[in-house]
Amino acid sequence: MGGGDMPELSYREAVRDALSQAMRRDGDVFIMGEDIAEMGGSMGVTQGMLDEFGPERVRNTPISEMALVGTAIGAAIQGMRPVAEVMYEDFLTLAAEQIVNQAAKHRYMSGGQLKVPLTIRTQGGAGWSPGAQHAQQLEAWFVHIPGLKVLFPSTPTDVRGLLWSAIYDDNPVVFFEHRTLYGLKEDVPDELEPIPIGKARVHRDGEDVTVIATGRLVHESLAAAGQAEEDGVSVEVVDPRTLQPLDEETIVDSVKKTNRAVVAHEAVTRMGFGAEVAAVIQHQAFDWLDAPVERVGAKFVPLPFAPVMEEFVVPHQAEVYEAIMRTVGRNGD
Amino acid sequence: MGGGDMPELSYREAVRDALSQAMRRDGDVFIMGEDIAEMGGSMGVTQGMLDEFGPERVRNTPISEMALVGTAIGAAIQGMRPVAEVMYEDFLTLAAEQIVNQAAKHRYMSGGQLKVPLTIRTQGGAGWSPGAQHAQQLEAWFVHIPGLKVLFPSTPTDVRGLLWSAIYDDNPVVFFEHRTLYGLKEDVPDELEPIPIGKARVHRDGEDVTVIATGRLVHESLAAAGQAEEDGVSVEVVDPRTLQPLDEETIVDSVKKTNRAVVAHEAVTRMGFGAEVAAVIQHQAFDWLDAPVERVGAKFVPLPFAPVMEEFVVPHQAEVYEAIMRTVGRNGD
Amino acid sequence: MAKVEKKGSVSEELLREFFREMLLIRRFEEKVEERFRAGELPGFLHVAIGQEACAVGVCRALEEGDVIASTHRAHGHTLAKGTHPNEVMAELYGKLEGTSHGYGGSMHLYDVERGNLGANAVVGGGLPATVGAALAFKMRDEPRVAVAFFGDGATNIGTFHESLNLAQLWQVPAVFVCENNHWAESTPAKQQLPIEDLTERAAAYGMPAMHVDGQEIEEVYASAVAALDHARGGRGPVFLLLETYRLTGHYVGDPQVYRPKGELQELRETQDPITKLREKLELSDEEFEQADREAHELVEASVEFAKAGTDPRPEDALKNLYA
Amino acid sequence: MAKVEKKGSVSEELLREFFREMLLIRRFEEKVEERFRAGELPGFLHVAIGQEACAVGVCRALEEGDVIASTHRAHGHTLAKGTHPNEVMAELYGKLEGTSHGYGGSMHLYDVERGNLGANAVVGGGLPATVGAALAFKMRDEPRVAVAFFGDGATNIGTFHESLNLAQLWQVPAVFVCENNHWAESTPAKQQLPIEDLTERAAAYGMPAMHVDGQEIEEVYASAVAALDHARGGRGPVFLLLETYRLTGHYVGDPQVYRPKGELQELRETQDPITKLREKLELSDEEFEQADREAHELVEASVEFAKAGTDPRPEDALKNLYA
Ligand SMILES: Cc1ncc(C[n+]2csc(CCOP(=O)(O)OP(=O)(O)O)c2C)c(N)n1
Ligand SMILES: Cc1ncc(C[n+]2csc(CCOP(=O)(O)OP(=O)(O)O)c2C)c(N)n1
Ligand SMILES: [Mg+2]
Ligand SMILES: [Mg+2]
Repeated sequence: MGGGDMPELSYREAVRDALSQAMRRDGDVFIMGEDIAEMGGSMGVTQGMLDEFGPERVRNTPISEMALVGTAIGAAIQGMRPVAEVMYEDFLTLAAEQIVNQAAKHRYMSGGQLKVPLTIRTQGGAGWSPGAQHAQQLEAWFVHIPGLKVLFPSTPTDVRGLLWSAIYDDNPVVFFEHRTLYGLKEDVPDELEPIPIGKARVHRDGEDVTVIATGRLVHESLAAAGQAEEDGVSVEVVDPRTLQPLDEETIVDSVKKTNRAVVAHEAVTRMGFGAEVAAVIQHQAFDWLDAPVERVGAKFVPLPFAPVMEEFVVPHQAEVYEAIMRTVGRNGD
Repeated sequence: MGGGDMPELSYREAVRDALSQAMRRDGDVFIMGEDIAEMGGSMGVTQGMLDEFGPERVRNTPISEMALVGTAIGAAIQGMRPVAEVMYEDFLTLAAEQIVNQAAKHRYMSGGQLKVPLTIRTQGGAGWSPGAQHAQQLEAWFVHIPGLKVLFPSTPTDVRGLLWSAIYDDNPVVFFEHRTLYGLKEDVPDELEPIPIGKARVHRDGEDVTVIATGRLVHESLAAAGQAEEDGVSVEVVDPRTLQPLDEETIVDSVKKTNRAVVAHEAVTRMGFGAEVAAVIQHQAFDWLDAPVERVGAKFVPLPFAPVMEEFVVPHQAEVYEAIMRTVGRNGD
Repeated sequence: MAKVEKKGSVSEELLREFFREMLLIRRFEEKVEERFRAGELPGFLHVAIGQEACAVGVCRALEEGDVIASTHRAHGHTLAKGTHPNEVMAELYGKLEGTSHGYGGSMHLYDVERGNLGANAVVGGGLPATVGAALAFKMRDEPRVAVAFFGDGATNIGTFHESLNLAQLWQVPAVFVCENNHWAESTPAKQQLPIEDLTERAAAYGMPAMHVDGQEIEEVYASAVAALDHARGGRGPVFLLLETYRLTGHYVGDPQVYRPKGELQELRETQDPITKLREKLELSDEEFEQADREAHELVEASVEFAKAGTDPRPEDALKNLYA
Repeated sequence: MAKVEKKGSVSEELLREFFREMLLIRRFEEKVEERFRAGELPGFLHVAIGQEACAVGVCRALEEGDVIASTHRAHGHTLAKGTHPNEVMAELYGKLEGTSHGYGGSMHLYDVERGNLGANAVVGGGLPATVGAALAFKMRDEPRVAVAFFGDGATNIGTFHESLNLAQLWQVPAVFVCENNHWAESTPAKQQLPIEDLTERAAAYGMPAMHVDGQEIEEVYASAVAALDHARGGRGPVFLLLETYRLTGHYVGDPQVYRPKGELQELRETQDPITKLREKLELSDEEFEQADREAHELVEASVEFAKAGTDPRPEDALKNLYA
């Protein structure tokens, strides 16, 4: 954990590493959240950190999401750099007032007198049958709120570098992690390299279709791209990583090259982040598009419990693959 | 109020009329909210209702949006038809957990055992310099949540007929009113006619561009359409009225006729409802579109206080007009 | 502040029934742990081993028409409220025969017909609806009571505060049952509660409170009867605080690294409500074994029932969203 | 629960200063009402006429480095915390010279340099940040206190509950100043509060409380000094309950149809903190008029300053969003 050689880190370890390195470097950084201390968080992300940093800087809070986020806002305004963990992103709904009306607006409402260098980490996602109140993906909500930044990294390297940037950003950042990615491992550079907020990552170059995917769907999309390649379809996969600010340029340039686009995320399709991306693409690359932008997302229901139903509701490789093929299929008409 | 001849009703009176008629007809309907009793609501919508229906059915609540909405949920499950008023839609953020995780999901999580015939009325909007915490438009959030219906009527007739349908719908409905419309008057039919949820209204027929607008922007769009007509551009104006479920057919058919579309609302453009509409249109009417779908919405900031800035941030007739002209302008290229 | 007093005692016959029910819940939850370890059960599971007297004591005090709202730790409440073990187990296996037809899972057990308005996976999430149900009863002049179960941890969340305030203000027939098991997940009292006596949280709303040993079912039952009576009689809500113990992890599979060494062992020896009742009833080994056998049989049968149950079709997921 | 005791008395000279300050606030707010009626002021305005002793008594007890968070009813707090009337008035006129540069308005008066962390238009919205500021002070070992103002109505919202709980649990240097003016908008105590003594709400968190006549500035000041002392000394937060009266409508322009006839008249005669202090100080008419003239002059000047101020350019709206 931290220090020494680290050829391979899991997504979980990468989050922990960014937190720990920032806390080692900087007394203003601290973490707070429910069950993050002795237990190391419901997902084990902060395991061991209490031992290293003590209970003042690894703060267990009572179950009170509003106060937990709001307290972090107050500390941030006083120059600390708190990282508040909201255990499941479904519970962002409990802190929504503080995030939307307070954190996002203080700077603006004061005419620029203060800043709110706050990071709110949260996680969620389907895949473990947690049921409807522990699995929805709500990133789209926060993209709609001026004053926030919204990050959603999908790999160990990205999550480490972006969390670092979030902590040191002077604005409130809502930082989404995906539960099923915590075990994902990857070689990462020895030195933690901050990743600039607002830069998309092109995971794979391609010529025929661009898939813009976030979170778990990045991996499903890469698999779908591999599958499509066998059919002779060359797929470019772009992960915006930062949903707000959005790297429109990378996305639009890619589509101008491929002339086709698929947007994929786990959240419900309707009013999901893909709607925004599709709207941007059709606007900025209108004359380049050879097919409508396809959207891949969850079906319009809450997450059901039974695994067969849950599996059916959220998208996987197959749905992305089919969407890819629909966009190229239009050529044939 | 209610009864007798009523050639003309204001939007405010129309809301009151729907509530009152339902309460007269049906003992299960009651209203609750902050300051709705003696004061008649912060917007005067429920004035006089305490006198007619008494404090049991016109319930002032303490300042506690979570409990207010949640209590209504519980009463609804027991077969009442409560109408809960959340004074400003900014405060929906305080009740978000109850709306999103409870009201929207109870029926589904129980496998269909119960229903939640609840209406949550709220209002908001710019135009009176209320500042950043009393003016944002958040309808897009709720469109993203399966299990909810989302309504946003723009005229006295629509608000009356749709509120009636919301009250008698067996699902939770989030019902948005726009503050600047309360004084708007219109002749309405003597008899309250329920308006089906899920049916868009075509306000004006046109041949060259379709403007899909909601709330205050319906009126700005009608004005912009008139202006465009003077330039020889024929504009069709469609108000979805129901954002969820969405009448995609009416919208898409219109665009297939006009080959151009503008989406307009007061909410922030990014991740606003217009993103969804644009995504739907570009998908379903791809081969018909002669220009990208233009989006008109608020600039990406909270609502500033100073009137000159507020005015600049939210869209008006001019922005819709310009968007219309951009879509037809492309013909000339 | 109004006083609510317990009255009467509980017949031995009734206590024996309670015993069988508590034992059934215990065996059911032990089976859940076992089937989880065997990899058969998806989702997040929380058992209430050690808290059986709370579930049974309160639910047996209810009358026809009363309703409950439960929490993430819902199996006991659900069984005690009358749902058959088959249906609960089938739900945990995600089957159509489950009490929520496979849509809910362990944290969303509903049985509306039997007055179970559902378990809630959001801490405090079910409290406002309990107030609302009670409000409906009051507005319609029905002699029914709505009961919310929740934990000590839940008394920290805003929903709790707003709900109790409203309930007391409107004098609705509700009973708020706080099962204080001294832990909220990994968080002990001293890290979440600046007071020791949680009845002070009811006093903040002028709500009468009762403070009871939740491991003694006779106490629980008698207080619940009194609290329900009070509420049903139009005298407003009651806060019923039950001191209890979670004789297991927070969730099934929890290594409990946060628990002081020895605590669990000691509590299991001194605070098991089933042992306590067994001793009080002076059950012979034979009597115990018979009850145990019956419980095991019911539980085994429930597993068989569940496994033989019908998996939903994937596209069933699109049903049951709108009425 | 720890006891917090008031000590000492206030010099007459200081009281005279308080008087001038309270009078300035009164005249300022009367001017706001007047300019609103003249159609010059946009937005939603709430004046605190009748509550001046709370604002001045608390803010004058603060030390350099202490911070406050205010509410929708913020003019008095802001002036008492040291922002010049010119800047407050300019904000109400939406000018760049305003204390929030025209971005905030009456409900969002900020003056961070002077320790005013901002007025909040969401009831209870500023409480958690107050706890957070206090936490930062504590973590950095700075002898500073964070103070939240809020009303009786705010004690009903979840944010209040969660914030006080956390503050007490973590023993942060915060003072929670509840101005109980007996109304929340149009809602009287009996429609929102099931208890009479709001200090019971602090007891629910084990937080020491002080209960004071908010119309007697000497009382307010002395208790605030004691409360701040307690918090600054590392002994944790204090709940300071001030009984006060809103001698006007909820918002400027409020016809107050909900107020019992005669209430306002009677309160204005018996509960005006400025009259009370004037009588206590036995100010001569001459002394009073001099103070009044000075207040009027400052207020008039502030209106002139505001009107002569710079309107933001429309596109300034795009600034100040991100740091
Ligand atoms: C609002 C919310 N925050 C956090 C959680 C995660 N969580 C689930 S159970 C639990 C602890 C609950 O403690 P308590 O209320 O005492 O009930 P117990 O588990 O002890 O039965 C937590 C923090 C949640 N489900 N809901
Ligand atoms: C969360 C929230 N709900 C409702 C409102 C509308 N509102 C503004 S002030 C007010 C009354 C506040 O009462 P109190 O806290 O006693 O303060 P006072 O106005 O008496 O100073 C209400 C309901 C709001 N601003 N915020
Ligand atoms: Mg507990
Ligand atoms: Mg008040």
